[in-house]
Order: sequence, then structure tokens, then C-alpha cells
Amino acid sequence: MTLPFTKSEVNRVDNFPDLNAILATEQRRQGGVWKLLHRSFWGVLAIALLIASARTARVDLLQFWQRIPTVGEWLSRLFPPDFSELPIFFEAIWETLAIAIIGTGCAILVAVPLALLVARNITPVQWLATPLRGLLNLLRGIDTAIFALFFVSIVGLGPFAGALGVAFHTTGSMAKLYAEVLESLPSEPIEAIEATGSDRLRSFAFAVLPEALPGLIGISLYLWEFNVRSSVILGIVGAGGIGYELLVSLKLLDFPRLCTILLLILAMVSLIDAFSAYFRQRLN
Amino acid sequence: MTLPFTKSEVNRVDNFPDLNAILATEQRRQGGVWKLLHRSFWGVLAIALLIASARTARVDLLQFWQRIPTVGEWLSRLFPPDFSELPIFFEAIWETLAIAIIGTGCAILVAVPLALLVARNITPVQWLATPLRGLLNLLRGIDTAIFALFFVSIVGLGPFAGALGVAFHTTGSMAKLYAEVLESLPSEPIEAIEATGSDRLRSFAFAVLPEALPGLIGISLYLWEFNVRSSVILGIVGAGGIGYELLVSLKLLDFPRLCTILLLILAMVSLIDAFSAYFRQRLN
Amino acid sequence: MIVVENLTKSYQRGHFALQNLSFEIVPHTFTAILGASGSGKTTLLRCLLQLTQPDTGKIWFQGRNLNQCSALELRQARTQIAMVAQQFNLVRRRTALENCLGGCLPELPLWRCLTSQFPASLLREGLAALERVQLLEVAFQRADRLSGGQQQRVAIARALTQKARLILADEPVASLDPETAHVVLRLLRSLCDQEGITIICNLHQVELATQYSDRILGIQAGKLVLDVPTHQFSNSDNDIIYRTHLGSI
Amino acid sequence: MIVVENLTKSYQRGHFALQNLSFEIVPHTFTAILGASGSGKTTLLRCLLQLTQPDTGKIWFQGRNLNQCSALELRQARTQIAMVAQQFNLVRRRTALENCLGGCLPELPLWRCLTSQFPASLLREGLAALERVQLLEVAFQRADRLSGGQQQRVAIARALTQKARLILADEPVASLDPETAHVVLRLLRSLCDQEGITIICNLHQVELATQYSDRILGIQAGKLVLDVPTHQFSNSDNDIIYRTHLGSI
Amino acid sequence: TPTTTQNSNNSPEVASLTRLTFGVGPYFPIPNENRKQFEPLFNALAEQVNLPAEVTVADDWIGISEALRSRTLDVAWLGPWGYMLARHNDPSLQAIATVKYKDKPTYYSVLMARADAPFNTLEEAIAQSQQGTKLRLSLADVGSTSGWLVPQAEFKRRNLDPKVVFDYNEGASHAAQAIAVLSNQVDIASDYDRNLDVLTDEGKIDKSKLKIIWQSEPLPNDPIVVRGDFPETIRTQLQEALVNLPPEQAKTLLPKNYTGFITSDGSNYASIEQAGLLVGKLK
Ligand SMILES: Nc1ncnc2c1ncn2[C@@H]1O[C@H](COP(=O)(O)OP(=O)(O)OP(=O)(O)O)[C@@H](O)[C@H]1O
Ligand SMILES: Nc1ncnc2c1ncn2[C@@H]1O[C@H](COP(=O)(O)OP(=O)(O)OP(=O)(O)O)[C@@H](O)[C@H]1O
Ligand SMILES: [Mg+2]
Ligand SMILES: [Mg+2]
Repeated sequence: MTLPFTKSEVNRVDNFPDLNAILATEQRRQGGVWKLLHRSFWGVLAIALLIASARTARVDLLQFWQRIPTVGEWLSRLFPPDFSELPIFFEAIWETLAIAIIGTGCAILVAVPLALLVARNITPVQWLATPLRGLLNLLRGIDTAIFALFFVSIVGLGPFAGALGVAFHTTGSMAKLYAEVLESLPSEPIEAIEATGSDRLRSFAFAVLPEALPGLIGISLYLWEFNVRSSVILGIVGAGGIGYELLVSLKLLDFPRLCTILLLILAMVSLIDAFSAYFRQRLN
Repeated sequence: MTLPFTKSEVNRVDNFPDLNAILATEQRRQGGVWKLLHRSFWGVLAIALLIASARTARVDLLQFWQRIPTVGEWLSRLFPPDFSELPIFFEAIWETLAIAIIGTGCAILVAVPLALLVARNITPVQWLATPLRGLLNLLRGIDTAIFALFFVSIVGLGPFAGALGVAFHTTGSMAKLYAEVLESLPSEPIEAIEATGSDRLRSFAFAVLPEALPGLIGISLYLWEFNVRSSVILGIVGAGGIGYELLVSLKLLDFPRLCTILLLILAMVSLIDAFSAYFRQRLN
Repeated sequence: MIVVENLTKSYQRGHFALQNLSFEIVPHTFTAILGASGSGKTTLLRCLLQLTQPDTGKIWFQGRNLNQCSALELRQARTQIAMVAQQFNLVRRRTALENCLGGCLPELPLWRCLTSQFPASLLREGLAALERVQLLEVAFQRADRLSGGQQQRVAIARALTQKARLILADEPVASLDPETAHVVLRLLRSLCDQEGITIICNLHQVELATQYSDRILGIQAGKLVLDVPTHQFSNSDNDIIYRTHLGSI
Repeated sequence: MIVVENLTKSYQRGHFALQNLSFEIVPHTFTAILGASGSGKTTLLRCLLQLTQPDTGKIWFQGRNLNQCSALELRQARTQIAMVAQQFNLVRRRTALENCLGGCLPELPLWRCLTSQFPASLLREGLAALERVQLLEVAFQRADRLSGGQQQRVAIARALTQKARLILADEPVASLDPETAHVVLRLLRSLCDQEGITIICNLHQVELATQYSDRILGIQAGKLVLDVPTHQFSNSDNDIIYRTHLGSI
Repeated sequence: TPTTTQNSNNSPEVASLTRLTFGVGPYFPIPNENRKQFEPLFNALAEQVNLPAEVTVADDWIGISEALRSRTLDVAWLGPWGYMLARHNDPSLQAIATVKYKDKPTYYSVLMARADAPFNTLEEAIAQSQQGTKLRLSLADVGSTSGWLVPQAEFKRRNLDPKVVFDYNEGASHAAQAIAVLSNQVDIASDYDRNLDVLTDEGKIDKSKLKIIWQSEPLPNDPIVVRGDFPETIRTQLQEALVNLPPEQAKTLLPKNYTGFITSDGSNYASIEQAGLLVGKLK
């Protein structure tokens, strides 16, 4: 029996409880004015931050609108695409895909246990969750390029260093996003399985995995796709792939070439997206 | 009454139904051999892909293990960090944060309705979902840098172009991840609200939002953090921020400076993570 | 009020959850639907509201064909029909009171739904509905922290707040103790008698059905096997509904 | 079998969901717990299994103090206790049969849980349990596509498959039609009589409690107000459990 | 290192070398172009010492320098500034040769503007920028010798901060610099003389629409660098092979207009080192 207002209040009014009084009591309990102040403090802070950001970023919507018509001209420069280097691009795409597959694959292997340890609703060791979250922040905070460079001194220049860099950096993002999926699962079925005396791992395999799998697959493929797209930075260890080709075209202002690469990347992203959709649908 | 096996089968065995027969029937129905073939096809494909990737990425675990001991030396070069340029870095961080705030903020505004239209379980117009997914792929497939360069031709060099680039590119990722969160929500409460004759938007606001909010906030802050981290690329439109400083330190092989920047980024990532955790906890 | 013609629904090919159901519900009456577990009662109610798409058959509500009307018309019809789902389907992260207000969202501007700032008049209505199901005490408790029976009553209160002309209740007293169950059914009965609301109610306890309803429909394996006024309901009818089911054990 | 000493639990300061409960359950008996909606029955069962942490009080199961034992010991104790939850809590994306096997995971190697490749002997056991609750027909249907009563029976079958010494059933027949309810309670009764399994069962229908149980505990607003052998249960006892509750309407 | 102990030290090291790994930086903007252009030379070099070659093309000096330092790369073609940075990172690196372009071992860094710009020299430009509206200055990537280091050093020498004097931007690619000036995106941009010729040859720009407002002292061309602990004998063999590369072979092995190598011990890069020290990026 949980009473947000005192019992006497309910009894006093008997058959016609004073609903207004109840509402008022509840509002008082929630601390009306204080809460309002609290909220408006955050609101004002957010708005101030937004305005300051807009100033720093030199947002100028007027100019933006006025110059919108020039868009067409810019786009027209992309055409016609230049398909002459297509074989090279395909090779670059495959290299990028391969690095992303190895990197993301390793990241998945490490991220699953990490996510299990970090997700607040299923971690078996609460005290470990916080330091592990720190580790994840570390992995996320250090760029792929820096990891890659670091691994150059171990495995030398080349795609392997790139793949290792991808793996380490991605692990941080992946475990975080995985943990988020796991935390959003309904707790009852998991609890029901744990109530049978089953241990964490088995409960996870039996009750958590089937529910979470679509989400986990979605995230894994998203990060894979992301790694493919963002292979630019791996150029510094000699593992450029398609992202680097894109950057080069951009720097050379070679728009027809850029257009071809964009089309290829788009095709790849769409394929991965379709693949992800197909997979998740099959799980239903 | 759904019978995976024929009714006669149940009746025939009467009080002692032949459980083995039922199991066998079910296995037949699932198409034992065929399914096995199907599965092993995918399995073989996956393994082949993995091996091919490992070759392309020149994975060489032996060398990796042998040279692991050199790690310490590499790390030692990062110390001591060089704090002399701290004020410059703080300015750069703020610039990056500002660009990311504006960019991510705009992306959120656009991504929410897009995600609503794209999430398969709540979209009101199924036929629109597929083309919109294509649009999202497009936004995701085109790199921040390219969008930024594109906007340079509209608003000139500077952080505004960078913020616009961030906004456009992030919209794609955000709407996709949002949609994934929305799709993983239990459908019953949403359905219950729709059964009262309420329209999509109100059902969303009432039944979807409270459940999805922690996930949406987590993703938004993750992408904000991501945009902060990845501001490297904005250097090319003259909106460098901390990411560009990092790249410069790398290019000049200035490790103590690099270390300081890494520490700053780490602090920032941890702060955003803590902020996210605090927010999500308050929602519970 | 509502007319069902040849309603058929099958989830899996060859197995009918509902088969060729036809009946008509007269306004201002209390109809109880009886049937064994898995006989298709929930499916029937869901089909009436078009939450499950029937395979064939027509459903008329107040002269409007719900199968073929536009989305807008369907929404309008649904505001007139309240549903108490078997699994309650409350929004877990909202309080009991807020969940009650879920019944009258169409009246509210969007920003109020978004910010959860509901007008006091509506809150009072919600509280009044909660009071009718004896839940004032937990009005401000989150729905996922309520006991099973409390959740069920919040779902009923939500239906009350909706002020519909027709209430479809799917086993509304399954999780309630006998006293509270009588309170709830008395409430539904009085809504029917005094406010002229039509009620269709799935029930498992035959005594409750005979005590409160005007008419009893019996469903067995998806077929309508019984349709009698309550005062004519006999023990043999009881057998008709549940017997063959038992025979297959 | 199980001894409860001064069990107290409050979710919100000052309001007790359970207050100072003490009782002892003798092995091989069938105990029914009665109480109004919201009186604390579910909380009590959950506290017994340590799914909800009691504030104070001790719980002994087979001579082991469940409040203070290690995680491993708790897991071992839990394998001996099966729970049928009020909301069923099935894994939605698994079939009814797979859900049954959820009761015997500790016996399985991890890879079988991961790949859902369960041994045939176990599958047969699961099917046998489903047959006892008359669900063979939907054994291979996903849990979220079952009707309410079918889900409830799957939860019961899961408890059967667990082969526990003690079954805690939280309103196990709430969503079942009268015939099926009797089948299920007869089943529980026979488990108790023939296999010596101890049963604690929350119920709402007093007739069912008097018909099947050996002993009746009455809970009212978190306090134990009644503890009598079933044959001594009288109408006045009924009033004790539900009366004051009605008085507060 | 004393030459007397060389042989006894080297033989096991030489034996442990199973292949020669070569690295080359972003000399040509297109990655595949880089590989195509440099692979023949490296293959020929490796053949001289009877070892197989493995060539990696990276788009920055960073990776190469790290690989040299960790001894996972043997020989690299670096830029002058990249060489100085790498040697700063690992002093045991050694330059063994400097490449000749049209027979000259040097080139120039330039600052250019549109031909119709109202200033003709850097001084005038600075003066104009300090008085009226700021001129837009674009320097190249910080890893670039001619596009970033040398102009930066020049400003430092004049005690100016380009970020204050100009509307400053850095990080552009060499290929884009001239185009940016011509398309009026910037007023002044840095580049090196050879690149302007190449762009003109390819028909990408019209050189007559540009003017040079500043030119540096002659800068040493790119060095060939070997890692520390590299076997002395092989190093000498490589050096000899490079320096003695016949011009007709150079035509087939080297990119267009490169004519061979002169020997180097790193001392000809002192001016670069000074520039680095001046801008404060070397210590
Ligand atoms: N989504 C679904 N997919 C497949 N089969 C379903 C689905 N929903 C229900 N069924 C099947 O249809 C039949 C009728 O289900 P329904 O939920 O209508 O039964 P019910 O009469 O409400 O039973 P109960 O009293 O147990 O709630 C059952 O056999 C059930 O397994
Ligand atoms: N997680 C929770 N947080 C706060 N209060 C809770 C929580 N769970 C239950 N309660 C409250 O504790 C009281 C007892 O709940 P409990 O679920 O034990 O009742 P019950 O006897 O099982 O009722 P029912 O027959 O309706 O299922 C109720 O008033 C309920 O609102
Ligand atoms: Mg039902
Ligand atoms: Mg309960």
C-alpha cells in the first residue's frame, strides 16, 4: 500500500475524495517550484550553450538561404562520373572491406563479453562496471589512426596494422552500443531464467541473446559499414582503401572521380543496409 | 488451434502420444537436411570471407606476439605530456564542441521524424520507408568532409560549413540508429494507445517516447561524442578544432603534445559518458 | 452497434483461430464471451478493433464498415471503442494516472503529450476513474511497479477515461481477487445500465458471466457454438462450450 | 522445507508491502496463499526466491539461509525451487517447447544454450510437460504468439521441467478457463501427493483454494492475518482476508 | 661507428635480412600512381643486393617514420621535412642519397597570387593585409616542406604570425593550391616550382594567370633514407647503386624528369633542420 498522500486525507473525504487536494499534494510532493527552478536552470543552460555554439560555429542562416541556388552548379560538376579507374576502385573497396571485416570481427569478439560486464542490468560484478566503462572510453577516445601507428611499430606498415587499429578503436564503440541494447531489454524473462538457478552465461545465451540479437546485428553491421566508410585515416599506415581514394579525389578537386567513388560507397552502404535488414527479418 | 503435425497423429496415440514422432515430424517440417545445407552454405561463405580478408589484411599473429614486448617503449615516448599549449587546446576543444553541438542538434531535429517514418513497427506509410532508407544510406555514405566541402561553396570556408557537414552526415547515422531503437520496443503498449483512436504522433509522444528516451539519448550523446572525436576531417574546411590539432601533432611526430591532446579528448569522452549515464539514470 | 459477418481468421494455413463467426451486438447490452483457453476470444476482440486483420468477413460499427474505411475513419471509430487488453499493455514508464489519460489523447494538443503536462481537468477525470477501480492510492506509482491486479485495474480505468460507447474487455478480472472482481464487474454493469455503454467481455468464470451479462456467446475452437440470453444459459450450454475441449485431453 | 522469519519488505518508505511475516512450510504439502489485489502475495513469493531483496527477516530453505548464502549456493537452492510468475515472463522469441527447457539450463553445456541445439531426451521431457498442461499442439509456436492462457501453461510446464522440490506458483490459473484450471490444479495436487513436491500457490478463487490446498495463508495489506489448515477454513476467515479491504472503498 | 668492427658485426645481421622493405610517401597524389612510379626503382635496388623487395605506399610520413624507427621498414623515400621529423624521432636514421630533378638536387618553395593581384611581392602583400582587409593565405599540409615549413619559417624570420596577419588556412593539398588561387578562393597560396610546371603540363592551370610573389632559397630534393642498425655493407651497396644509376635507366625506373641521385650523408638538409627549429617544431 503506497500512499503519496496521507491516509487520513483519503479517509476524510470518504466517498468523494477531494481529487484536487490529491493533485495538489502530489505536486507539492514533487516539489513544484523547486523542480521548476531546477528544470529552467537546465533549460537556460542548454539554450545558452546552443547560442554560444552557434556563434562559435559562425552560423549564418541568411547567407545560407541566399546562396542555396548555387547548389545546382556544384552538383553539376560531379557529372559525368569517371569510370576509367573502376578496377582500381574495386580493389580498394575489397581491401577496405577486408580490413573492416577483420577489425570489426575482432572487435565483436571482445565487445560481447565487455558489454556483458558493463551493461548495468546484467553485469555480474557491479564494481567492475565502472573501471571497464573507463576502459571503453579510453578505446573510443583514442583514434584509429593512433592505434594504427602504435601497431606499425609492432607489425610494420600495411593493412594488418590498420586492421588492428580498427579493431581496438571499434571495440570501445561497439561495447558501448551493445551495452545500450542490453540495458534496454525487458528484465522479466531474464530474471525468470535466473530464478531457475541458471548462471549468468546460460541465462544470457537462453533469454538475452534471442531478444537482443537483431539489435546487436544491426549495430555490428552499422559499425562495419562505418569502418568501411572511414578508412581514410588508414592511409597513413599504407592501408588506404576506398576512403583514401575519396580523400585524394577531394583534395585534387577531381569531381568526376569523386562521383564514381561516392556511387560505389553508396552501393556498398546500401548493400550492407539491405543485408542487415534481411538478417534481422530472418530472425523474426 | 495450430497443429504442426496432423490431428490424427495426436489422437491415434491418445493418452501416450509418441513424443519422438512429434519431434521427428517437426524436424521434417523445418526441413532438416535442406536447412542444414542452407546453414552450412552461409557458414562456409562466412569462413571463406574471413580467410580471404585475413589474407588481404596480411594478418600475421606470430609476428604480432613476438614483437609485443616493444610496446612499453612506444608508450614511454608519450611522457611527459607537454602542457604548454593548453589554452590553445581548450579553445580548439570548445570550437569542436560547438560545431558538434550545432551539427548534432540539427541532425537530431531531422533524424527523429525520419526515424519515425523509417522504423518498420511504427511507420505510418510503409511504402515511404524504403526510399527514405535509401536517403539515409546516401547521407551516411557521403562523408562529413564531402558535405563540408560542398557547403564551403555555399557559405565559404569556416566552421559553419563544418557544422553543416556534420549535421548532414550525422543525420543518416542517427536516423538509422534511432530507428533501430524504435524497432526494438515492445509493440503492445503502442498498439494499446493506437487502439484508442489516437494518431501516430500522439501515440509516439505518449507510449513510444518514454520507453525509447534512454536509448535515444544514449545514441545522441554517442554521436555527439563521435562528432567531437572525429573533427579531424574538418580541418580541410578551416574548422579544425581539437581533431586537427591531434592530426598536426601526429604529423609532426610530437608525442608529448599528442599525449596532452589525447588526455583532453579522453577527459571529454569520459565526461560525455558520465553525462549520458546521469541523464539515463534520471529517467528511471 | 456492432455487426460481425462471417468473420474468419487463421494465423497459420489450415488452422483457423476464428471460423465464420456472425453475430450482432445490440446497443446498451452486456455480452459475455466464454470459451476455453486458446479458443479465439482474444483474436475476436482484436479483430473487432482491427488490431488483427481478419482474413475474410465484415465488421460494421455504427453503420461503418471497419474493414474498408479509411485510416481516419478507423481512428474515429476507435475513439468510440475502448479495449482492456488481456496483458494490460500499460506504458511501463508512466504512472498509473498518466496511463489512464492514454485514453483521451485525441483531445490533447501534441505538446502536452510530449511534455507530459496534462490539464488538471483531465487529471481529475483520470483520478476519478482510478477511484472507481479502487486505485487512488497508487495513482502516482509507475505502471511497472504495480501488482498484477493493480495493472489490470489501471487498464480498466484507462478504458473508463476514454468515455467510449463500446468497451471490449478481455478477461478484465482474471488477476483480481473475488471481491475486487465483483466491484469491477458491478462497475461495468452500471456503466451499461446507467450510461448506456455497450460491453463485450471475455470471461473465464461462468458464474460471473451468468451473474452480470445479458447475453452469452460461446466460442469453441474458433467457432461460435453458443449464443443465448443469459437467463436461458444452462449447464448443458456449459458443456457445449468446454466439453469437446475436454474430450481431446 | 522453507521457514520464513519476520520477513519485512517496503518499496517506499513508511509503506510496507510485507510486514513481519513468519511461517513454516512443511514438505510435501500444498499451501494456498489468499489475499486481495495488492496485498503482497507476489512480493512474498519473490522474496522467498530472493528475486526481491527483503528488508529484514530470514528465509531458510532446506536448512540454508538464503539471505546470507553465497551466489553459488543461492543458485543451487534456486535449482530446487521453480517459480511460475504472474506475468509468465516467457522468452518471447523462443518456442513454447524451448521455453520449457529454460527450466533445466544448469544441466546443459553452454554451446547448446547458444545454438539452441537441445538434446532429444530433454526435448522429450519438455514435450511431456507440455502434454500435461495440454499444449502439445502449440509446442513449436513462438511464445509471443500464444494466447494468454497458453502462455500461462507454458510457464507452468517450464516449472515442471525444472524438476524442483518446491514450486512457487503465482496465480497459475488466472488466465485459464474453469476446466483447464482444474486440470492444472489437479496436476499440481498430484505432484504434491505422488512425487512429494511442495507447492505454494497464490490464488484468487477461494473455492479452488479450499478444494486443492492443505493449508491456507491469508495476507492482508502485507500482514499475515490467517494461517489455517484448509479443512478448518470458514466463511468468517474469508471475511478476515478480504473484509477490511472492502471497508476502505 | 668505427669501420673496423663492421664486418664481424654485420654478417649475422645481413644473414637475418630475408627481404628489403621499402616505403614511399605521398609523392604523387594518387596512391596507385605512387606505387606504379616507385616500385621499379625499389625492385631494381633490391635486385642489386639479391634480396626480394616489398613496397608499401603510405599517404603520410608519419607511418613511414614510425616503421623506420621500429625497424619494420628498411628503406624509405621521404620528403625533406619528413626526413627531418623522422630523424628527430629516431636519430639513427641515415640519408644515403638525394634525388635529382632535371639534373638538379634542389628546388624552390614559392608563394603565388593571381596575376592581376594588386601586390607584387610578399612585403606588399603583408603591408596590404595589415592595413586593409585581410588577404586569404593558404598553406599546405603541415607535413609539406615547401608548402608549409619553408613559408612558415619565412614568416617567423620576419617576426610575423601568419594567423594574425592573414586570413589563414592550412592543410590544403598541393594540387589544390594553384586552383584555389585561380578560382579566387584564396589570395595567396604556397607551392613548389616543379608542381606548377607539372600542373601546367597537364593542362590543369594556366601559369600565365599566376604570379610568384616570393621564392625561397634552394631546398634539397627528397632523400632516400635507411633505418638505424641497417647492415653497413648493404647500405653502401644501395648507395652506390643509387648514385651510379645510369641516366637512361633512370628514365625507365624513376618518375618523369627525375634523372638520378647524388650521394648524401644528411648534411645537405641542414637548412631544413634550421627552418624546423625556427618554427619551433624541432627541439
Ligand atoms: N500472433 C499469433 N500467431 C499465431 N498464432 C496465434 C497468434 N495469436 C494467437 N494465436 C493462436 O490462435 C489461437 C487463439 O488464440 P486467442 O489468443 O484468440 O485465444 P483465447 O481464446 O484468447 O485464449 P486465452 O483464454 O488463453 O487467452 C491459439 O491457438 C493461439 O495459439
Ligand atoms: N517494484 C515495486 N515498486 C514499488 N512498489 C511495488 C513494487 N512492486 C509491488 N509494489 C507494491 O507493493 C504492493 C504489493 O504488491 P504485490 O505485487 O505483492 O501484490 P499482489 O498481492 O501480488 O497483488 P495482485 O493480486 O494484484 O497481483 C502493491 O501495493 C504494489 O503497488
Ligand atoms: Mg485471450
Ligand atoms: Mg501478484
